[in-house]
Amino acid sequence: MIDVQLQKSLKAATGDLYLDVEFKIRRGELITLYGKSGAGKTSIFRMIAGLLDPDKGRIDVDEFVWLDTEKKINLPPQRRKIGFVFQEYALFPNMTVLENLRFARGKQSDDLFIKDLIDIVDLGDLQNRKPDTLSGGQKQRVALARALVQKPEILMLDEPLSALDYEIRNKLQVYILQVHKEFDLTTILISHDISEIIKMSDYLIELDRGMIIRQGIPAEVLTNHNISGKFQFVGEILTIKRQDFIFIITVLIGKEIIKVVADEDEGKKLSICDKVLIASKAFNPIIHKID
Amino acid sequence: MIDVQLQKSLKAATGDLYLDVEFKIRRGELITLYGKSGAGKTSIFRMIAGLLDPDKGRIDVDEFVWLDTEKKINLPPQRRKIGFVFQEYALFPNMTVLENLRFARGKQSDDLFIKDLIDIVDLGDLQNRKPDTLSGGQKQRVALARALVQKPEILMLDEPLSALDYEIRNKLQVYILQVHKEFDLTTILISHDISEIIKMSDYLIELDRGMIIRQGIPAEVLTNHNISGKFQFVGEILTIKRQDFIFIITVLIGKEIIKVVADEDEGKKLSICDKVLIASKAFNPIIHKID
Amino acid sequence: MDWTPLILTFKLAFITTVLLLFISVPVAYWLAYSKSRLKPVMETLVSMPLVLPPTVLGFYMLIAFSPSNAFGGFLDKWLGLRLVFSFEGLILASVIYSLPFMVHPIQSGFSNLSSSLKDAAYVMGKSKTTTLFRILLPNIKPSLLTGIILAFAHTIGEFGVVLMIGGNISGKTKVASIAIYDEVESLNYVAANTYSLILFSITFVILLFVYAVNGGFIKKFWQ
Amino acid sequence: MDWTPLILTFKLAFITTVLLLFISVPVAYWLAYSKSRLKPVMETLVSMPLVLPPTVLGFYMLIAFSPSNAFGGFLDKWLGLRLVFSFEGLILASVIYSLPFMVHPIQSGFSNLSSSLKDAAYVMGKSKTTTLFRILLPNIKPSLLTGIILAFAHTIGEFGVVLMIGGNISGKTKVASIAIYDEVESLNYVAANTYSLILFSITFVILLFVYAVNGGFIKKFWQ
Amino acid sequence: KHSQKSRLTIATSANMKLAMKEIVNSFEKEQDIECEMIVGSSGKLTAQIRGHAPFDVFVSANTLYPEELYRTGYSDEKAIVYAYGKLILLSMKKDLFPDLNNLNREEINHIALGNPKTAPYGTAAMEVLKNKKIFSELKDKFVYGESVSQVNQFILSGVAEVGFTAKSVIMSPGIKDKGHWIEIDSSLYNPIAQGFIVLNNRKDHLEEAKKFRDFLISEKAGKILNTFGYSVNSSQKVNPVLK
Ligand SMILES: Nc1ncnc2c1ncn2[C@@H]1O[C@H](COP(=O)(O)OP(=O)(O)OP(=O)(O)O)[C@@H](O)[C@H]1O
Ligand SMILES: Nc1ncnc2c1ncn2[C@@H]1O[C@H](COP(=O)(O)OP(=O)(O)OP(=O)(O)O)[C@@H](O)[C@H]1O
Ligand SMILES: [Mg+2]
Ligand SMILES: [Mg+2]
Repeated sequence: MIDVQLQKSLKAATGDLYLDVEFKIRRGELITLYGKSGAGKTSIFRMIAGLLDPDKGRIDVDEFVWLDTEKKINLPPQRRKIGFVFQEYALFPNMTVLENLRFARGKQSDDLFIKDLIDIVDLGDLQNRKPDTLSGGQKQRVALARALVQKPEILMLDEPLSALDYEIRNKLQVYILQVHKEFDLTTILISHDISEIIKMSDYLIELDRGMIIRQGIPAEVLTNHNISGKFQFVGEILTIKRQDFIFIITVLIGKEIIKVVADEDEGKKLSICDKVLIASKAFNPIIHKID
Repeated sequence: MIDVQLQKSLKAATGDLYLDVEFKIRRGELITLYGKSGAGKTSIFRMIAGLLDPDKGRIDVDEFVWLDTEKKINLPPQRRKIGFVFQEYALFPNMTVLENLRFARGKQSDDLFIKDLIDIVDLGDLQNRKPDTLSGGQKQRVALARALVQKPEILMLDEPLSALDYEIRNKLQVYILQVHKEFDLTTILISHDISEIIKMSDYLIELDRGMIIRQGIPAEVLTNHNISGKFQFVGEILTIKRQDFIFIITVLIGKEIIKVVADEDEGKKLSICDKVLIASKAFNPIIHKID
Repeated sequence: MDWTPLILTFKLAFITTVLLLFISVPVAYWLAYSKSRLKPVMETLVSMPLVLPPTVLGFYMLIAFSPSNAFGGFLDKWLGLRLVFSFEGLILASVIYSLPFMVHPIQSGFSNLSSSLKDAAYVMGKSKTTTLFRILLPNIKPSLLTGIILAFAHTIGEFGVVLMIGGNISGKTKVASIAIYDEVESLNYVAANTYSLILFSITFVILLFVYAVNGGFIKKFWQ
Repeated sequence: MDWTPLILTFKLAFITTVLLLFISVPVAYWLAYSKSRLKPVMETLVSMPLVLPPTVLGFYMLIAFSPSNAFGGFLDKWLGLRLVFSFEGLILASVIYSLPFMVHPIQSGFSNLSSSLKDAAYVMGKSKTTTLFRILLPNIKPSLLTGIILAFAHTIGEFGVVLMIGGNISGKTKVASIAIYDEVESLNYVAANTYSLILFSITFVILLFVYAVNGGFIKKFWQ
Repeated sequence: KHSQKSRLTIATSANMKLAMKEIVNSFEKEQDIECEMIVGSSGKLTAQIRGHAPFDVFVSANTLYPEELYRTGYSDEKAIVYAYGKLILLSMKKDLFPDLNNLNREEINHIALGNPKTAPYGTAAMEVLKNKKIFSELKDKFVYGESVSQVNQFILSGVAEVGFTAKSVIMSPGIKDKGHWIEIDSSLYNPIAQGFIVLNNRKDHLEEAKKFRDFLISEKAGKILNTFGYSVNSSQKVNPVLK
């Protein structure tokens, strides 16, 4: 059980942000912090890792006290067993990819594990390259591998996959989940990607301006309505074409695009980029596996 | 009309990447480069901007030759009228947000335009802050505003919105489109986000290992099948629960989650994270606008 | 107490430092960004004035600047510039001698700087000069400061070269370091101590002020 | 041709530079990362040895190190260390005098470095020392190099302090800079030129080699 | 303000500084000629004169430099000797009375003398040691100063227990009435002749320069030199005009 209570006024020239959060994480859980840019997600991460001192607060991890401002306890980052993927990667420019990983590992993990990791993040060809010569996505993958190589007790991932394309992103999501379970990690994720959050996390905390505004099971928090067998989707209007007395409307739902017909009255109310709910009255879906 | 032909062998310790592309962009178009991490997207951007010299190639912009390796013509970056959002932001640490924007503007744009831009990217409170004290998403918004303030002829955006949450991302997508049209810009975008690509771009170029593998209208290239009135979606299985002789399967489609019932034979073939196609036999959708 | 040597010293240190800034920035820029094969040679040459004992360096300069020699004669005849036993000569000598203290830190500052800043400014259509002054230099402030402090302090203490080129002419080339040397030489330890103490104190205050402003200490207490 | 002064010079420069590295890295580390109010004062103090003319500084050191004084007496009595007229004394004097040339560039290197690298290493459980040696220092190589070159070259050319503390004892404290000075003083210009030329050439080769290796030139031609 | 041209510029070797100040003062009073003194080591001043320094006369601490300058054409007249230095053995230690015969005592760790190559008093000290045949015995105790004044600093700071220096030193305010000294028998070393030369770098002061030369070898100047520890005639009777 990780118990976090943090308060910090973030210094700013104007418009101070007062961060005040309190939450619990069970061992082995994967929770996600979600919220607008500048809401305070990275700052919370830095405080949990011991890189930023809160004004007030405490962090208990199982029976250990990592931080207690009242008792003036404050473990240095070195003694909090944490793996961290930084939003800005923070790769060591003087070391190759392989050396970055080797440096990160404690005594416990062996070269074989590093080799495996390099294969999984698809960096086999690049292991002797310096970070400066990598593309954005390649850097991000190295940063992720470097955090995993430590087999930490708590894994903190600050947007670990934002620079990646759909395919590798999917692959790494699965892999993170796998590692998370296999090594019984407690994982905290920061992500903006809704499908990523729903797929990966057990619990979601939504922040706004330094406060927790919602929390719960991701699907419930994010979709706002119960999961049902009803076939209804929220989508976005891409184009509207008039044809005689009807409108042909293309709607983007996820990565699918469908055409819907609307009558004149309906059609006139709609415009491009509107969000719409599309539902079927009666539906009996068929399901096909795609290979 | 922008006519690009580039060849460059990217230096790497092992596994050299030979970049060889050729494409045309019409004035006023918004095209997207899409492809796996490390495919060469950023490198193409850098060559178009004049920050990286190709081994061979030419770039013609309307009647002007920007680059012609045979005739040894190579305009410096300063003389290619380009606005550029860097994947790593490249904000000037010595200047505040406002100063970053002021420095970027040429003689043409005025303070009013800068004020507008700051409001639109939601940075009003932060305009007197130095980039070091901004969150990842805030930095990205500054980088975007800084590229727009120049009102360049060609706007190049290297994952300009990857660090942003859904809401601000949507807002800025609309705004980029608006600026793109209003100032009659030619815009080249790098993005991994499929809905972003479909919503924003006129044309899509997909790269793999330095080669163009597909190109065309985004919706067609990405969805692989024609747009239809049929209600069918590709989704991902989140959970599978057995209930007597049937399986109740939750599927994630976009950010929606639905429950589908599958019989025993079907259900046994499926597992978590599988991609599935879900379709209705007969469908007559209703459309509601959401406010 | 004769104040002229002290005034002369700070005048010399100040002018030398300013001139060195103008010279070192382009030199350091070239050294940091050039890909020429000559680069290591140039880097080495910049350090070489340090290697010779100051008096000896001064001696060679004296020979070069002397109006009876080609170079010195040319200056004398065509520009009316006498570099030996004149304040101008002191400045030139100090500039040459302190060059490495300014060039090297600035160069390493440029090298440590991320190249994407330069790229970003170029893409905005900013010239190399604008980029240098508005982007590069402001972002290597610690290195610039190091260069300035080392060059300034070193010019104040510098003495062998100055004595040789300047000839110890009071009010013109007799700077504080030479005055102190003189007093020590003639066993006037009290006077030497006084001079040293004053020189030390003034420089201490100047440098302390610079560092305090740079560290934001002044700002903090002001508010 | 007497080679001992030259050998002595390079021995002195080498030992001084190595010692300075050990001293300057912690000092620069503290100066770069401390938030103490004393920081500007310490920064200023490090620069102060530069301000006094070398001979005068040497004279003050001579008095401090003299066995008839408290400090020198203590060293003599308890450690059996005689700092005047000994090679050890030369080393100590050179270390003090060249300290700012090493400390300042390294400090500005640390200041320019992104703090996220330090954070990343700490989170991995690496100690401050490991982080310093494996992450910080390798990433400020240009600054380290600047410090090493300036200190090395300066110790070679340094002469006023050395002359005062060392007492010009041949084979023991008579370094090349003093030998050259001697020859110039006794109007033996030919011998002075020879010494200068040799000193200059050897140093030139050493520095050129360092810069070439650093610039990757050697590597490029080797392959 | 006086322009540089209106003054007679006298380049003076550092060890002559105090004596020359007195002499120049009384010369100025007598002749109503304004003078300026430039002080430095003789070697440096010589190098500077060769670099066309604006000096009119050169008061050296030895004869080598003036001769050299005459030979190379920086003067129209030969150098002259205006005084002879006297060598002393000086100590600043309270209970150490310097003596040539027991320099090998244990409490004497260092003996300071001028560098025989560059400092005339160093040459003289070397001759004394060789004549007394104690040089090789004391070899390890010697430390060399660049000039007489550095030797003084070694002695004064106490790092060298004794040292050979010029008699003129004990007239200076820093040392006067301190320490113990003995004068060395002048038969043990060649006279330390101090040379003087009129320079021709700038012709506009030739008249005044010659007046100064005459004053320097006058009886009045001689008296001043005597009080500062110099003698004006050598025991060995050397012709005052050099070859
Ligand atoms: N400075 C460099 N030196 C050498 N190779 C480089 C350099 N920058 C990038 N590369 C290599 O060139 C290839 C293409 O990189 P590029 O940055 O263009 O990829 P990208 O398509 O933008 O990828 P991403 O989506 O991850 O940003 C990669 O294999 C990368 O390792
Ligand atoms: N070093 C700093 N000094 C002062 N203020 C800071 C600093 N770092 C961040 N802030 C401010 O604190 C607030 C929260 O920043 P934080 O980085 O935690 O946001 P975030 O939720 O991670 O945002 P994003 O999704 O954009 O990365 C922001 O308003 C930011 O400007
Ligand atoms: Mg963040
Ligand atoms: Mg990229």
